[in-house]
Amino acid sequence: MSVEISPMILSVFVPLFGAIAAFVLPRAAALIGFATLVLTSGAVAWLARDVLAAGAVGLPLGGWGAPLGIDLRADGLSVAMLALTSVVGFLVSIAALDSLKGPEQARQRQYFWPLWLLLLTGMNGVYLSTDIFNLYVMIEVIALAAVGLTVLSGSRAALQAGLDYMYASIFGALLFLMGVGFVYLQLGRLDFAGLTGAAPTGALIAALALIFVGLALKTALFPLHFWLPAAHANATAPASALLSGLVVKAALYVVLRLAQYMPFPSENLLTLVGLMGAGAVIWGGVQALRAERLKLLVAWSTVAQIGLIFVAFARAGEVGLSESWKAAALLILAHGIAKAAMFLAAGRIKDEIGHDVIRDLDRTPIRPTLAQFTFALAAISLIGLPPSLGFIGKWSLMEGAMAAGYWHWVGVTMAGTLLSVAYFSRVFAGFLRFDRVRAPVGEHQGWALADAAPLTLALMAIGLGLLAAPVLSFIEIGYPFGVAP
Amino acid sequence: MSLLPYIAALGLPLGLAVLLTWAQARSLVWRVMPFAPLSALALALLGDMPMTAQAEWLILGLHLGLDDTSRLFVIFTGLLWCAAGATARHWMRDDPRATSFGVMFLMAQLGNLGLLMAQDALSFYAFFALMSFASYGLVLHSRTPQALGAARLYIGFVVLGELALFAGLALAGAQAGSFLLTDLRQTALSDISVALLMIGFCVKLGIMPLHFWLPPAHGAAPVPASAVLSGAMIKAGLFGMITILPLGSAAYADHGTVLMAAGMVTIFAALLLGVQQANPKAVLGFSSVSQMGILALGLGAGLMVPQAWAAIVPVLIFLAAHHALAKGALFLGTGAFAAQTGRVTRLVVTLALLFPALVLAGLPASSGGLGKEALKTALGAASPVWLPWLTVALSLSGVATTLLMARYIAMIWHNPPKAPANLAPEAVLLPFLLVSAASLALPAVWGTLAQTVAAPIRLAPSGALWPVLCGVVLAAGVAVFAHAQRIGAGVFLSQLTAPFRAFGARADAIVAAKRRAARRLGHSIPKALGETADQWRLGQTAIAGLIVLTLAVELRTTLPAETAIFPEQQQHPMPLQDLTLTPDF
Amino acid sequence: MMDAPLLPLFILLTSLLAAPILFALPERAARLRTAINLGMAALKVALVGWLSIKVSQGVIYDLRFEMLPGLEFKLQADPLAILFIALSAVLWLITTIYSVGYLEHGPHRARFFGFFSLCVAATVGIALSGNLFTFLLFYELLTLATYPLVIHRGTAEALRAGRIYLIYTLAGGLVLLLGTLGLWVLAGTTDFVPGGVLADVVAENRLAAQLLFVVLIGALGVKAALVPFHRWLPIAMVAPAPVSALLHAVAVVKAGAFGIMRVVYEVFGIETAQTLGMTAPLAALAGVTIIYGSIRAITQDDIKKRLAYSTVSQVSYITLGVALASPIAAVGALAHLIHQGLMKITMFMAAGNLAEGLGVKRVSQMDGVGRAMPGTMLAFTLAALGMIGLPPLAGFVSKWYLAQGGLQADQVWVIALLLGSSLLNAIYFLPMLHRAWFRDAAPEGTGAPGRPRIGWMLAAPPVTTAVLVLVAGSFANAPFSPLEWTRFIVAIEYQE
Amino acid sequence: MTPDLIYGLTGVAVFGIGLVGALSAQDRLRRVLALKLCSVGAGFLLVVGAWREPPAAPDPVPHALVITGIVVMVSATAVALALIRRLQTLEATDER
Repeated sequence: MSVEISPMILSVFVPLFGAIAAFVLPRAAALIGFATLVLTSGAVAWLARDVLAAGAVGLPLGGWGAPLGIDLRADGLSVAMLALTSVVGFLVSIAALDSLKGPEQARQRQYFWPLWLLLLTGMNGVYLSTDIFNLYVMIEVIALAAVGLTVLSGSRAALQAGLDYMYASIFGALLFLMGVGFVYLQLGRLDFAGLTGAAPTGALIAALALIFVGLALKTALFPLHFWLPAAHANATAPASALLSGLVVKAALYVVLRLAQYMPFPSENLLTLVGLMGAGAVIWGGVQALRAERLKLLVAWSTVAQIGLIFVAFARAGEVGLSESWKAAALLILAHGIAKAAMFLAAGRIKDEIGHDVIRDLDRTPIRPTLAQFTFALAAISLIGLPPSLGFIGKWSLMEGAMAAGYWHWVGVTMAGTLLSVAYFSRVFAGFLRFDRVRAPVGEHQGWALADAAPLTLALMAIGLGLLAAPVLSFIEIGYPFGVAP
Repeated sequence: MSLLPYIAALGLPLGLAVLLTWAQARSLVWRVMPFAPLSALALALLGDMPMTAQAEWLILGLHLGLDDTSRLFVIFTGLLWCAAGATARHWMRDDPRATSFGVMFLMAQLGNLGLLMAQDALSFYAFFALMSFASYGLVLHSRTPQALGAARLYIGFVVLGELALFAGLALAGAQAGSFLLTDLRQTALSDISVALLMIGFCVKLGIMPLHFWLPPAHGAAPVPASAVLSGAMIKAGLFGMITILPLGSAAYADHGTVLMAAGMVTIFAALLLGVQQANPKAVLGFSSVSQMGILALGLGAGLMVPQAWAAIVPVLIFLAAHHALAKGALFLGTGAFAAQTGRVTRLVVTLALLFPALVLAGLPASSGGLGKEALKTALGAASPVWLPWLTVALSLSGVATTLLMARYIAMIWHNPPKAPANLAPEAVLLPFLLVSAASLALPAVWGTLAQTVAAPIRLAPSGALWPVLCGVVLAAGVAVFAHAQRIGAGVFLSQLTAPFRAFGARADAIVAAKRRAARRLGHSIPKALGETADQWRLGQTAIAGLIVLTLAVELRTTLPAETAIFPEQQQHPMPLQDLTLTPDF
Repeated sequence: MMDAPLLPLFILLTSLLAAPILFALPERAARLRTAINLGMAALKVALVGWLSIKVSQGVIYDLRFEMLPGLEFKLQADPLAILFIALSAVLWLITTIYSVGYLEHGPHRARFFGFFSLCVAATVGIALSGNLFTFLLFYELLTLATYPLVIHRGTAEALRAGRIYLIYTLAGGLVLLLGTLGLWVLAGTTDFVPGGVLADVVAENRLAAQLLFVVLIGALGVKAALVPFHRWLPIAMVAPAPVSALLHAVAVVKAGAFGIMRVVYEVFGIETAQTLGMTAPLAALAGVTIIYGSIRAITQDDIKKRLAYSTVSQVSYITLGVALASPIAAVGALAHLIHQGLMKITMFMAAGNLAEGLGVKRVSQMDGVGRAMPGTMLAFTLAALGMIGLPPLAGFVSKWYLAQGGLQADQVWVIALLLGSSLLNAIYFLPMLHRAWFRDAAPEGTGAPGRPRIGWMLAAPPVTTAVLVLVAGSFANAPFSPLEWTRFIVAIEYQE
Repeated sequence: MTPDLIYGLTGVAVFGIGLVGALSAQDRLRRVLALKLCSVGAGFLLVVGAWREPPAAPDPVPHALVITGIVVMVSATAVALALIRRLQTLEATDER
């Protein structure tokens, strides 16, 4: 049997082999890492071309086929997620080169690449999976790699945070596994196709609820977010960028995907999800307002943003997900790019100034202008100011909510936006205040090539808003939610 | 018609004002300051009336023009500005703020001349505002606390007036559908717009109760400025009413009544307030207020009875010219007086001041007297109800003005205004004399000057002397009384009798001296008579004459006495009824 | 003549592209920065001139680009847009000269001019927006670009002000987003069309349309500083003088007023707005703002604060003129958009010169400054008298038209309002003029002794704009004057 | 009471015990062990679900799931234990 070289296979296995190679040859880890990334990105581009040409494409792995075999499938949404992962990953890697270059970071350098490539494997796997068990496995791969990245710095706070993350992750995995088992016991199938059209019996709903809670734990939906701020705040900058920009999105993607095939949840359930999202928006915002450190603030902002994405789910209402998933998908993309940029920028600021205490940002004469500018650009997208991608996402969210008459979700969105303005403006004030500095301010200090990656990401977050129409039409390829737009 | 003459007329003061800010040109500008209104004057004197010109692209469409009414205003206003400019040139020679004064002076002049030429509401308003605001600098010029206070009061009233004017014009424009003044005049404007316009103009005129700003402002401003403030600019209010309100075409009984009542009150209340002033220029200011009350009577009558307006308006114009020249002369004379250092020259100036003062008071055959009489005649056509009152008021205003003038003359000695140091006394005298002469000559030249509107003046009786006399007597009485109060009754009485005692003593001396001579005469005359009688045989002649006379009488008594040679004549005593009225003060 | 359909885009790009270049320039490359600044500003003026000629010839510019299905990024150059662009282009040039002089030795010039450029780009974008969605994009960009300018000094006070500014304007932007969405959901389009797009909706869903009106006007009212939302404006005064000048004359406040115009005329349509019964409350609100701003201005001792409250009051004239729903008042409102810009920028630049040259920042320190800085104070005086509404200055023309418009709409109270406002204007401006011209400087002067030395770059701009104030008023009826152009626009908006 | 129900309830009970332990335990190691207990409960449940009446063979798929779960749990536990150990070393150095 000849193994057909498919871009889907490549995009999962190339990173896997890269990870192994990078682990075995730590000296060449960076080189291997970049080669892997380039290859993977090429594969994703190839896949994107196929998808553009032919719509959704599928591939039965090893020739078994559903319901028992492992199928891979790619449509517009999954390719968009793959592309997000590739692009953000590539740029974060470039930033990591600079961030991890010091002699005291040799150990971090050694482990970063294998872990990151493993993470890439898991994520690409998630985006191409077509059955929930496969999803489970990939999610676990992601979880292990993510915990590794979290504790990369080796500091006590990072270890503690990583341990908490680990507990949450294990627990979430268990719930997911239970849910998967129950689904199987109910339906006898694990592939997405088998889930479609299943009668919503009580047991099945319970199973799905278990899966949802597990995913919520992994994606840190309020009130299950407890592990996230510490984990994201204490990791090194590139790791934080990956964790916050990409890892959380994998679980979100699974929720989105499952929502496509699951029986339609009742209105009350959706409202509950929305309330949790609203709670995240408010609580995350309030905590960000109180945060004392820059990275912690950014991490809390992630909690709030994830809540917003769940609000986007919740506003589906009677119209169903056939419309609202777009808002969610756009928000996921926007947040992925912008948050990665923001964490990298925050890391740059911390590197230049030597600390990231918000209150003391203005006490130093060192002003890493470009990094601050990048931070501000990313904040624009996260707040949802035009013309950023975040704005477009928020626009679709509010438009749908208004059309459906869900004014409370509109209110939540607006409150979240105001909160984000409030907490980000704390940071800007720190950037732009000068009267607490005795020494002359070095305006352009801190220009570095390292700023290029975050700046590119931030500019993408803004600029993609202008290209929202093509992006939208791309993720609609293959009609992931079955309804022609 | 081309806009050029107007550009020349209005551009001259504007150009000078701009030049004045340039340090090198300053002395030159001051030298030509008196001639700034010349081009406007020339336009008014030589142009063919009516003349209009328009520039649609300026502001909201600028219309300028002159007609028989406005050219008269331009003439006397321009003349006054000339004289004031001539005074200012010397008055401001060493003043540290001369430039600021000069700019404000010229800007006010520009506004004043411009508003007389304006033919549309907007440019009228623009020039009016320019004049009013520029005068602020004139009032404030000395920066003394009094000037500051006066200026604050002034600007407050100006703003009030401008606002009322703006509102009135806006409403009027909306009602007429046009901003041309000719259209406004022919539109029956609503009550509210007429009221607003009236308020706006009455502020400028100083009609009570809108007069508060006027006397302090006129008192505080430097002499040349107060001359134009009181002589020229105040007339803008009158001109505005004449040229904007639909007088003669629509009746506004209520407005007219109010205005006439206000005018009446103004005439006499200003007297009461004016005679208490110590500053001679403030006295003059109150006199202006009082005089404007007279104009208000005419305007009020015009508002009430449109038919009478045609007769009233020429008189009002004449009165305006009269007051402008006389009051201008008085203000300039105040300056001339202050500039004199010697007592004698001061006396001379005072004498010269008496002329415009009496003209203002309404000496018969002077412009004052003629004007008042003409106004009486014109008002006769207006309201029979009001007429007697108006007549009385007008007559008594003569008394009032005389009293104010007396007060003014007294105060000018008592409390002379300050003139700048190093002022050439004769330099400021000339403009004063010029305006005084113009004031005196006004009745004579009015006929040729005003042509079409001169008729009422030509036909007017010369007026009565008694109000002036009465005023003089009263003033004298008051002066004496005040004098007595000041120095105490006993001293006053002794002062009073001092002339008589002196006369007696003098007479005694004369008698004593002459007695001896008389005695000598008593001796020599009989002796000489005796000698002459002897010489001429007078004794015999006298006896012969007596005999003849006796015979004649004898004969007469024997003749019958039927016819009386001298019939008895009947005698009627002349009553002095008019003198029973005395002003109530 | 050459035809360039992308002309509006070029105009936008002149300042949008200048921004990153200016950001990237090192701090010491002052000459190059100035050259770019002035070159771009002059280029923009030229392009705007060209555009306005083309538009007056009837050429229609319409650039579209789909951002979301059915939702377009749309630039269009209609006469109303030209009015606003012309104002911003000319004043940008002048203010740029002024800022170069003002910040000659100050820190953070690269940042300043970058954001300055961005701010103008946003303003131009607002003017050129062909629909509410595009308007929203630039509206938010404007907020973001002005924030760093407001806090440019980097002091605690500046940051406090910036925070308040940001919260107000971003909240306003958020509400505008809500309103835009509402419009999109209700009408299915956000395009600006003379006569409005909501006529059909109003018939079916009156309440929704009314709510939409309130939301949109409320949102725009934040930037236009309508009364409950005006608090940020006086506080934002901590910004450097050229920023205040630009903020008050062209950019932020005007963007709000311009937006109100667009919304009332081209989203609702004046007839529809009247049918909804929303114009009268809006006019009343504008009236309250006019009086309130003036009253607050009286008690301010800080010159710039006084000017700021004056802006609160004056900008509402525009809203008032729009809300009166009379063509004549509309002419007044549009003309005031230009005239107020000219006058206020003059005053702010003059105030900046006083602070720079003499250290005078308070009204109570203004004694005798007219003698020390005659040119600057002459400009200030002209502008102040114009604000009071004296002819032949620009402010008079707009007030006059507003008054006539009030009468045309049978709203006689407008006259009283204008009078009251003029009176209050006089009350707070005349004392400043009095001090400047008619008082002698205090013996232990607040400023440096002798004549202050300010370069021509500071001295010339206010004088230039003051001359423009005079010219705009004096030649109001001439062709190509702002007034003539507004008449042209009003004919379109009222579809006459 | 069929056997599968008994086994099933037992599985649920074990899972519940583990859950309570994981949530309430303060000690890091205890928490890991509690989570392990959870996983055992979950596996138990699935295996029970795969049970069929004897002539029929049990369903193999849940078994495969359980085996995968065990593998995942083992690796996760390993990572968690490594972290705990490292933390304890760090704390020990800090305290000293």
